[in-house]
Amino acid sequence: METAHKRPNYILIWVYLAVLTAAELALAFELPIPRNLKLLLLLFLAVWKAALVGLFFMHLKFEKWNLRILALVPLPLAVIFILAGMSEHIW
Amino acid sequence: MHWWLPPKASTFTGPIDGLFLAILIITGIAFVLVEVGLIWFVVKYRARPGRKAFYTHGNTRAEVIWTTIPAVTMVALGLISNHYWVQIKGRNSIPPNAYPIGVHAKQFEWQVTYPGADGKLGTADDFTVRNQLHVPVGRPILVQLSSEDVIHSFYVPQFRVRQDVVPGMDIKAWFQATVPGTYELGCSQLCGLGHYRMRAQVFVQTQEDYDAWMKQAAQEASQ
Amino acid sequence: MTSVAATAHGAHAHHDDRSFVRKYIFSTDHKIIGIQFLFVSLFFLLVGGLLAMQMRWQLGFPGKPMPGGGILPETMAPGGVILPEYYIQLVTMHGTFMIFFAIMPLLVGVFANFLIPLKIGTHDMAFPRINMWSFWTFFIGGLVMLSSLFVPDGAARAGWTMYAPLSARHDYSGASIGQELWSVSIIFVGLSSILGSLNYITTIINNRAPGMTWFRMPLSVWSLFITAILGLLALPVLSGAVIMLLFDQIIGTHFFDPGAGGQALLWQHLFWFFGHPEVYILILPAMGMVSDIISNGSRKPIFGYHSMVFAIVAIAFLGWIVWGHHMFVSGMNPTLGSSFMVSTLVIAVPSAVKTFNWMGTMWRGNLRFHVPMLHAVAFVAMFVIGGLSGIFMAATPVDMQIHDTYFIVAHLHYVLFGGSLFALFGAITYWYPKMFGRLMNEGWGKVHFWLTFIFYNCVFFPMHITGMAGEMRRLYDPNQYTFLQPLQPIRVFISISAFLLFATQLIFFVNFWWSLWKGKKAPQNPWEDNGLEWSLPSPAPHGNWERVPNVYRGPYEFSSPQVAEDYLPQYKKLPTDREPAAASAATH
Amino acid sequence: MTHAAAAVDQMRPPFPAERGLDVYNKKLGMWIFLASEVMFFAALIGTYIILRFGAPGEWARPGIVLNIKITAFNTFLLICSSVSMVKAYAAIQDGDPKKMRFWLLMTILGGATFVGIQVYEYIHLIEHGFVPAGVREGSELAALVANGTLPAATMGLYGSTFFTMTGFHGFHVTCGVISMTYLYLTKALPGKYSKNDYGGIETVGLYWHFVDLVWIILFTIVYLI
Repeated sequence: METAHKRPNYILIWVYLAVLTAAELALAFELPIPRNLKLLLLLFLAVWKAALVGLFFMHLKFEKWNLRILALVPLPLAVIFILAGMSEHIW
Repeated sequence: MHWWLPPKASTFTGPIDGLFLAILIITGIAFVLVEVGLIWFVVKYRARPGRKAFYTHGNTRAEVIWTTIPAVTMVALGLISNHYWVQIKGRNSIPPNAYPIGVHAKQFEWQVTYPGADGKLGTADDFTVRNQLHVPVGRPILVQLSSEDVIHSFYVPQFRVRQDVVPGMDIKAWFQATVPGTYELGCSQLCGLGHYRMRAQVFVQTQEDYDAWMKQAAQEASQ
Repeated sequence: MTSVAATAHGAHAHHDDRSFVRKYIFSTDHKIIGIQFLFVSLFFLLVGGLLAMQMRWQLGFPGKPMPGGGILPETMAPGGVILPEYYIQLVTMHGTFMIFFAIMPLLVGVFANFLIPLKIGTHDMAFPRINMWSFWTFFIGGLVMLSSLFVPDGAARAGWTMYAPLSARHDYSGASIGQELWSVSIIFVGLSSILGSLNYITTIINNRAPGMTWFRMPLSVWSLFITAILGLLALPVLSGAVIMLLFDQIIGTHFFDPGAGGQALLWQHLFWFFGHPEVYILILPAMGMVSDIISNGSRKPIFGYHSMVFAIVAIAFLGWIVWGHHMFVSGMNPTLGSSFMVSTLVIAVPSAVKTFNWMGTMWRGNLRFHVPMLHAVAFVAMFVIGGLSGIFMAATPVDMQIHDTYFIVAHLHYVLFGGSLFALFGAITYWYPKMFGRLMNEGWGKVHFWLTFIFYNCVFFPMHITGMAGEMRRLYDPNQYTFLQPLQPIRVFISISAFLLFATQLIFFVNFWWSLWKGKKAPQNPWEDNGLEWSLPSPAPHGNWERVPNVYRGPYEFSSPQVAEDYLPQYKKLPTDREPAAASAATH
Repeated sequence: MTHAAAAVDQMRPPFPAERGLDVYNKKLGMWIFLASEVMFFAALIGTYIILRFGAPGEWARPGIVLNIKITAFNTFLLICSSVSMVKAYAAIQDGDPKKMRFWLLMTILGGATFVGIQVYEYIHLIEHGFVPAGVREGSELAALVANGTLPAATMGLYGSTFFTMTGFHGFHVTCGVISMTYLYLTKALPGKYSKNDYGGIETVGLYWHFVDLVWIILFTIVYLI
C-alpha cells in the first residue's frame, strides 16, 4: 500500500469536484430551503472545492508547513477587510 | 496670533482640550527624555582615540521596562479616549432633545435647512438659507448632513466638531454651543477647485435672538 | 534546471563583455537596477520638491506672481499667479510623486535591490529578468505620471488619496485625462512593486550565503524583507482599487458612485487598507538602514537585536489592522473607530522599543560622526517627533479637531522627511562608495546636513501650530477664513524656510554628481563595517563574488573583545570559528 | 515509511533546490506571486461582497441575467483542465514526456475553450443589454427592469462587479493559456522537460490551479448566490 499511493488519485478528486459542482447547482436552483441557509451551504461547498484544489492539485497537503503558511497569510487579511467593510452597514 | 487650540465655544472643548493637554504632557515627557538623552549621548560618548565602546548586545530587563511603560500608557490612553469618543460620536450619543438642522453640502456651498416653527425637519414650514448657520446657544444641535456631489467635511474649529459629509450616506453629528458669537464653518475635505472658499458663517445666538431671526428668515424665504 | 546562482558564477569570470545596453540600460544586474532606480527617483524627488515650492509660494504670497512663473501656461498660472485649479494639482502631484516615485522607490527600489544580494551574500536576485521589468514598469509609470502634468485639462486633482467620487467623475474634478493617467500610472507602479517584492522575498528566503542564518541578517535586510511582504500584499489591493476607479472614470461602472448604489467610503477602505501598510513601507527600510548606520557609528553592537526584529514584525502585522484611523471622521462606523484607535495606539509600543534600542546602541559607544551617522541620529530625533505627534491623531476625540489640518501635514512630513528622507541621505552617503567607487564629499555633506536639519524644522514645526489653530489642508488661500488670517506671518516664515530648504538640497545634488567623477577614491571598507558587501572591492563587480563568502557571526560585532580593532566582519574567520554547514543546511 | 512522508518525497523535485526553504526559486516565487494575486482578487471580490451587502435594495435573482447552464459547463471545463494539468505534471514526474505533452495540450485546449465560451457569453450579455454600467436603455433587459423582474436600483452595481470580476479572471486564464502555449512550443515540444527538470510545468501548474480555484469561488458567489 505504501508505494501504491505515492500520489493522490487525481481522477477521484476530479469526480469529487464534479459531484460537488452538481450539488451546488442543485442546491441553488432545485432545493426549496431558506435563503440564508442556502447561502451558507453554497459558501461552504465553494470553500470545500477550493480546499480540494489547493490541497491536492497544488499539493499543499504535501508541502512543508512554512510554504503552507506563505500560502495562507493573505486569507485572514482579506477576511478582516471584508468584515470591516460589511460592518459599515450594520451599525 | 494664538499658539494654542482655537477659543472654546462648545461642550466638546472640555474633554477634547483636556485630552489634548494630557497627550501633550505624556508625549512631552517622552520627547524631552529622548532628545535630551540623544544630545547627552552625542556629547558624552563622542569618539576619542584609543577607546573602545562598551561591548553589549542588550539588556533584557531594560527592554522589558521600556516595552511595558509605553504599552500601559497607550492602553490607558485608549480607554480614556474611547470614553469621550463614545460620548461625542458613539451610536447613542445624540441627546434626544437635540434641535435638528439639515446641512446639505454641494460644490461649493452649504445649504442650511431650518425646521421652522414646529422644530421638526421634513415639514412644510422648513426653509433653507445659503452659507449661514444660526444656532441657539446652550442647546444640543443635531446636524443632519447630506451631500449633493462629492465628500465635504463639516468643521467648526471653535466647537471642535468635524464630520465628513459623504454622498449617499445620511450622517448625523451633534454639538452644543456655549458662547454666543460669530464663527466660521469650513470644508476640510478637498472637494474640488473651490474647496478653499466653501465657507459659511456660524451665528451662535441666545434663544430669543434665534427665534426672532428665524421668524424673519422664514418670512424672507417664503417670499 | 540551472540555478541563477550558477549562471552568474560562470558569466562574470574576469572581464565583463556585456554590451553597453545590456550593462547599463536593460541590465539584469541588481546593482545597476538599484542605481537606475536611484537616478530616476532622485529626479522625481526634485520634481516633487519643485511642486512643493510652488505651493509654498502661493501660501506665503497669495495672489502675487511667482518668480519664473511666467513660463507656465495660462491654464496653470496666468502671469505667474497660481490658479486654484492648478494649486490642487500641485497638492495632488506633490503627494503622488513624493510617495510613489521618490520615497518608495528610493527606499525599496534602490536599497532593496542594491543591498539585499550584497548583504546576504549571493550573486544576484533570484529572478534578474523580473527585476529588470520591475524597474521598467516603474519607469513607464513615472513617465505617464509626468506626462499628465502637460495634458490640456491638467493633472489629477483629487489629492494623492484620490477620494471618490471627486476622483471618479470628471464633472466633479474638472479633469479627465489627467485623472485617468494618474490611475494608469499607479497601476504600473503597483505592478513594479509586486514584481520587486516577489524577487526580494524569494532571494532572502532562498539565496543566503552559507552561515547567514535568519538571526545573522542585518536589520536593513530584515526590514526590507518585511517591507517586501507588505508591498507584495498591499500593492495588489491598490491596483484592484485603482482599476475599479479607472473603470468608473472611463467605462461608466458605479463602484464609487453613490447615485447608482456605489459607496464613496468603499474607496477609502480600499485605499487605506493598502495605504496604511504603505506608510510602513515608507519607514521600515529607513529604520533598518538607520540601525546599521547607528551601530557602525557607535562602534557598538545594536542594542536588543532580537527585539528590533520582533518590533519590525509587530509593526508590519499591526499595520494591517489600523487603516481605519485615517477615517475616524469619515462617517465610518464609530465602533469600528474605537477598535482602530486601540490598535493604532498599540503601534506606539514597537516604535518606542526601536527608539530606545537605538539610544541603547549609542549609550557608552564611541561615536563617530561621519555624515551617515549625523543623518541617522537626526532620523531618531525627528522620527520621535513624528511618532509622538501621531498619538494626538490616534486618540479619536482629539482627531476631531486636528484631522485634515496642518497638524497632520506636520506629522507626516516629520515621518517622511525627518524620518525616511534623512535616513535616505545617510544611506546614500553610506553606500555611495560601494555603488560608484568614490566617496561623497564629507565637508559639503556636513554643510548639507546642518542646513537641512535647521530649515527642515523651521518648515515643518510651525505647521503643528497652524494645524492646532484649525488651518485646513489643501486650501488654496487660507486667508478666506478670518480666523486663519492672523496666521499669515507663520505661513510666510514657513514658505521662506521652505525655499531655503529646497536650495539646500541642491548642495546634495551637486555633491552627488560632482563626487561621481571627482570624489575621493573609496577604499574597500571606508566605514570599517561588518557587512558582507564590504568584502568586495568598491564599486562591487558584476556578479559580486567569485565565490560567496562564508558567514561566521552576526552583523553588529563592533568593539568585540575577540579582536584588537573595533570591528569584526561577518566574513572574517577567527581560529575559533567553525565552518558553516554546506549549502542547504538552513532547513534540515 | 508513512503515507504522508512518501508523498512528500514524491513532491520534492530531484533537481537541486536553493538554500533556505528547500523549494526551488521558481516555485517559491510563484507561490509568493499567488499570495499577491489573492490580495488582488480579495480587493475585487471584497468590493463585490461589500457593495452587495450594502446595496440599496434586492440583487437580481440568479439565472435571470446570466446563463447558468453554459457557465456550469464552463466551470466543469476548467476543473477538467486542472486535472489534465496535474496529469501532465504527474507524467513528467514519471519521466514520460509524451504523455506530458498530451495532457498539457489538453489543458491548453480546455483553457482556450473556457475563454472562448466566456467571450461568447460576454457578447451575448452585451447584446441583451447587460453592460458594465448596468442595463443599456432600450434593450431586452431594460424591459425586464421596467416590468420589475429585475431590480432597477442595483443593476448598475451588478454590471460593474460582474464584468470586473469575471473579466479579470478571464484575463488571468488568457495569460495562463498564453504562457502554457509558450512553454509547450519552446520547452515541451523540443523535449527540454525530463524527470530531472520539470520546474516550468510545476510552476505554471500552480498558477493554473489557482485560476481554477478563483473561478470556483466566483462561480458560487456570482452565479449561484
